[in-house]
Amino acid sequence: MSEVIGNHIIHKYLRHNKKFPHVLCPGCGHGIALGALIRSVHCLGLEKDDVVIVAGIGCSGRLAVYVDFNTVHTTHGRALTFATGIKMAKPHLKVICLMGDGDALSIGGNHLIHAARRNIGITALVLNNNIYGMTGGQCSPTTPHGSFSMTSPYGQLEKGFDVAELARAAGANFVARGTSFHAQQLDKLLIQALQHPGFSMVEVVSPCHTQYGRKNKFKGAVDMYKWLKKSATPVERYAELDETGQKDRFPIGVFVDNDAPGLEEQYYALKEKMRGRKS
Amino acid sequence: MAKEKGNSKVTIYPDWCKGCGICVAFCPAKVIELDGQGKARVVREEDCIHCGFCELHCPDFAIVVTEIERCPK
Amino acid sequence: MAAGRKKKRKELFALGNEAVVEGALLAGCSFYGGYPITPSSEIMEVMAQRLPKNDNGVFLQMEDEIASMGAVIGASLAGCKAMTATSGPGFSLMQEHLGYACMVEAPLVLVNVMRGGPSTGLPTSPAQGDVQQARWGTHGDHSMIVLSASNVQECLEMTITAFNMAEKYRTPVVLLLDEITAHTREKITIPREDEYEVFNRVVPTMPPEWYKPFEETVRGVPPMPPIGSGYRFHVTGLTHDPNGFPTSRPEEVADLMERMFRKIDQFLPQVSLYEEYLCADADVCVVAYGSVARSAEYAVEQARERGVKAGLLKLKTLFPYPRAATEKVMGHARALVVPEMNMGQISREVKRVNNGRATVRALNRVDGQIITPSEILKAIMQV
Amino acid sequence: MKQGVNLERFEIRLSGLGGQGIITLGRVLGAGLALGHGYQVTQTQSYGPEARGGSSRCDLVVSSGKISYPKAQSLDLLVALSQEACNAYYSFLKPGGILVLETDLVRQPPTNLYLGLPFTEMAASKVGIVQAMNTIVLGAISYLLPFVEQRIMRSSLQSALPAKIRDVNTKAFNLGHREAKREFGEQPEIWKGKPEEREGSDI
Repeated sequence: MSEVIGNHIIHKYLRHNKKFPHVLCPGCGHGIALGALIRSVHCLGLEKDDVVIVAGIGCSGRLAVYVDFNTVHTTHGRALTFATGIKMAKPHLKVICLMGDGDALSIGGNHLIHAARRNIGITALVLNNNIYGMTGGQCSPTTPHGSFSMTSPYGQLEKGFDVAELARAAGANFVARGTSFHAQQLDKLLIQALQHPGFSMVEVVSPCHTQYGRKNKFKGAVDMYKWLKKSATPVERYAELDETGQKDRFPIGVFVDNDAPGLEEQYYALKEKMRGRKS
Repeated sequence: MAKEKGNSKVTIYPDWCKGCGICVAFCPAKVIELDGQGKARVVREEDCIHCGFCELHCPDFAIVVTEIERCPK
Repeated sequence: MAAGRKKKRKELFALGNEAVVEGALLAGCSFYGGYPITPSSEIMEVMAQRLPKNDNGVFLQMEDEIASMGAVIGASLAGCKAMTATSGPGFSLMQEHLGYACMVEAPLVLVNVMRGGPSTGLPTSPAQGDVQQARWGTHGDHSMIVLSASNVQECLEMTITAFNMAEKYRTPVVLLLDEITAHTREKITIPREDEYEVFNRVVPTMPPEWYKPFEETVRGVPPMPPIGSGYRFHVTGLTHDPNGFPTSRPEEVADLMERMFRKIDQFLPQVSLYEEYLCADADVCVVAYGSVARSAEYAVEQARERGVKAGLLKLKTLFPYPRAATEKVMGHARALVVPEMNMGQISREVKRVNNGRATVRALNRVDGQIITPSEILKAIMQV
Repeated sequence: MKQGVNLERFEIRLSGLGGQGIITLGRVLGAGLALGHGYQVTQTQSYGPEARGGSSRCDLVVSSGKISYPKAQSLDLLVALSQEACNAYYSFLKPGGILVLETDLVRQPPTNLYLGLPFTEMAASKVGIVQAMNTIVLGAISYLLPFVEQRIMRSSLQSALPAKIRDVNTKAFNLGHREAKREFGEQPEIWKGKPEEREGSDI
């Protein structure tokens, strides 16, 4: 790509009858992630009619309404279940799930691991801001140990999930992690994810200053992006670091890259086979 | 990606800008500043190297960077 | 064979649960998503055999009942006639998504084979304890169509009806069976193609840019395109305006709520299904549904033999409650007997309609046993 | 399909141990009566843990007309293939109803008025597989019930089975029918005066 595909392209995918700017807070990483998603759909030359965005509840869930695809804003935690029904019924559609960390890992944790196990052809974006933003800053299953939130006012005692590791363990075909600070890399990760058969998951570490940063010694949204710049480390380099080097960093990049056929592919192949037997 | 200085035009839509300051903080050429109302404003457009960071990282899709169209000599 | 002679009807010796599948497939069901639970599992098992063989059939076992309803709604939005089946505990888990389906007006059929409760209760025993839950189980105010079946042939017929109503009114339809109806084997007749009606979803025919997904229509039911057919719009469980976008403007909220009630309520005569048996001159009328209606029919015959003018009003639609039918029998019956395998979930509807005119005698049993004809006969003789 | 005998309401209970094939027996008998003979039939059965271990039960109600109440409550025929089942269900037999026993497994019949055959032993020694026991019972019942035509029930059985086991089950069916004819006496004698007299018993 010689030219940056930027916001003039994105504007073509936004719903012009919706009120902008969107409802999210200043500096929220979710807008950047949505931008990356739109750019990757554009790069792949997908038709708007063939793209379905299925969103859960929370800040991430609010994104769906702004984009001019087929959009379904579902219930809390269950986006993957609706997406599964849509994908099985219409396998030619590109089905993309937009979920937050509380959405995908707490109330929807069961659906995430089963979608991965089933290897259904859905691309899941987990926008991880380590907090319940929409409901006012309660701790989430990815809130790091020791962090503060409305419901862990004395410091979180529980450990947070490693989202990528969880998806890997559950059998996802493609697992990657990016951040809102590394937007260009995010484009590439999403393009790979969208091209993969079966279940692909991209975790996007996306800062929430309003609900998380303020309570955890970040001076402003910019401060959080600086933290991302400092601590997000390419997975290859991260692996070479010793324990102390890894301590305040987290790996980004591609963790799993398999090509097993998706469930819908196998199911329709089975149907074909049975039809052959019938005639 | 980066290009010669002086060839880029940076447009900011103030209506959409929420003043988060990401573009200001990370612009390598210090092209953008926050104005008195807390919104991003282009102050040194001639220094822009067209890296695209501000455009890609504006959470509100409020910045567009384009090449300056010049009449052929 | 003489020309014009009709093809012989196919007969089966089938379970109620199996008859549900036959009905669903006749109605055009092309998606089943579910989770096993006694006593509904045979529906799922037979679907697993049949749907993959159908041209467009999809069968999916989901990770739980919540996911099942999610997948069913997703498939419905994608254009399928979709269904699931469950029993008590699973039905409770499906309630949130049942409300979502009401809100986004996704047609689907949910079969709940009622078993003893509350909680895990009596998994292999019959009950009728989910009647009011079917009506009011999901949160928020909403209209709901709830049907029932009392024998195996009716399982087939009411499943077709459930699909037709779901598609016609763009709404989820709950079909309540009880363990006895679901697990009784009987001879059923598969109707010939010209003997049953299938209603298919109304799709928009205007250019996509003119389409408003939740716009007012004469019937109150907006046309519904499958996802991916060129009509891009937003679907949300949030209260939405005619374009599908979230709104909290009181007039838009009121319009939506009013339309969603009216689209069903204005067709009450078509939606209210019931059968009258010896009702015309009845002094004592039994109001019953599900397998209990069979006991009641037997009891009514016995009562007639003993000189009591008894009749049976068998409800096939439970909600919207068939008010007109109940009022009609109350015109001459001095007493109503309402036997149910619960503590009185339909008898309260009967009492509400009755408003003190006739004697209403609730006959309740919640020990996991069917109400026997002799119990009902006794109540008829007593009132 | 013509119905040979007009039936008011005839109730059958098949009972025994889990694993004896009681439910299959009931389904085949029910299908034969409903689809082959054209009667109305309702068939219900025990479910759940009860059906998996221990006792097993399958009820049929047969009638020429519509059946309202689907459950059996006053039995015209009780088939008990275990002592436990016999003890549990004998009291449901209506006066004049017939009791059929597995004579090796029901050592203490509650009455002297019963018909019996060592079905399990017959399956093992004469058919060669114990699992065919339920089909022998079906053959015997087909002889016993005055409204069942042997030919129709046999073809109904055959259509319900996969080709692989069709022959052996046909053999078992014929064996049951033959032995019942020899041991149980002439059919009309068994039911003499009975079905008609038994009406009006309290439900």
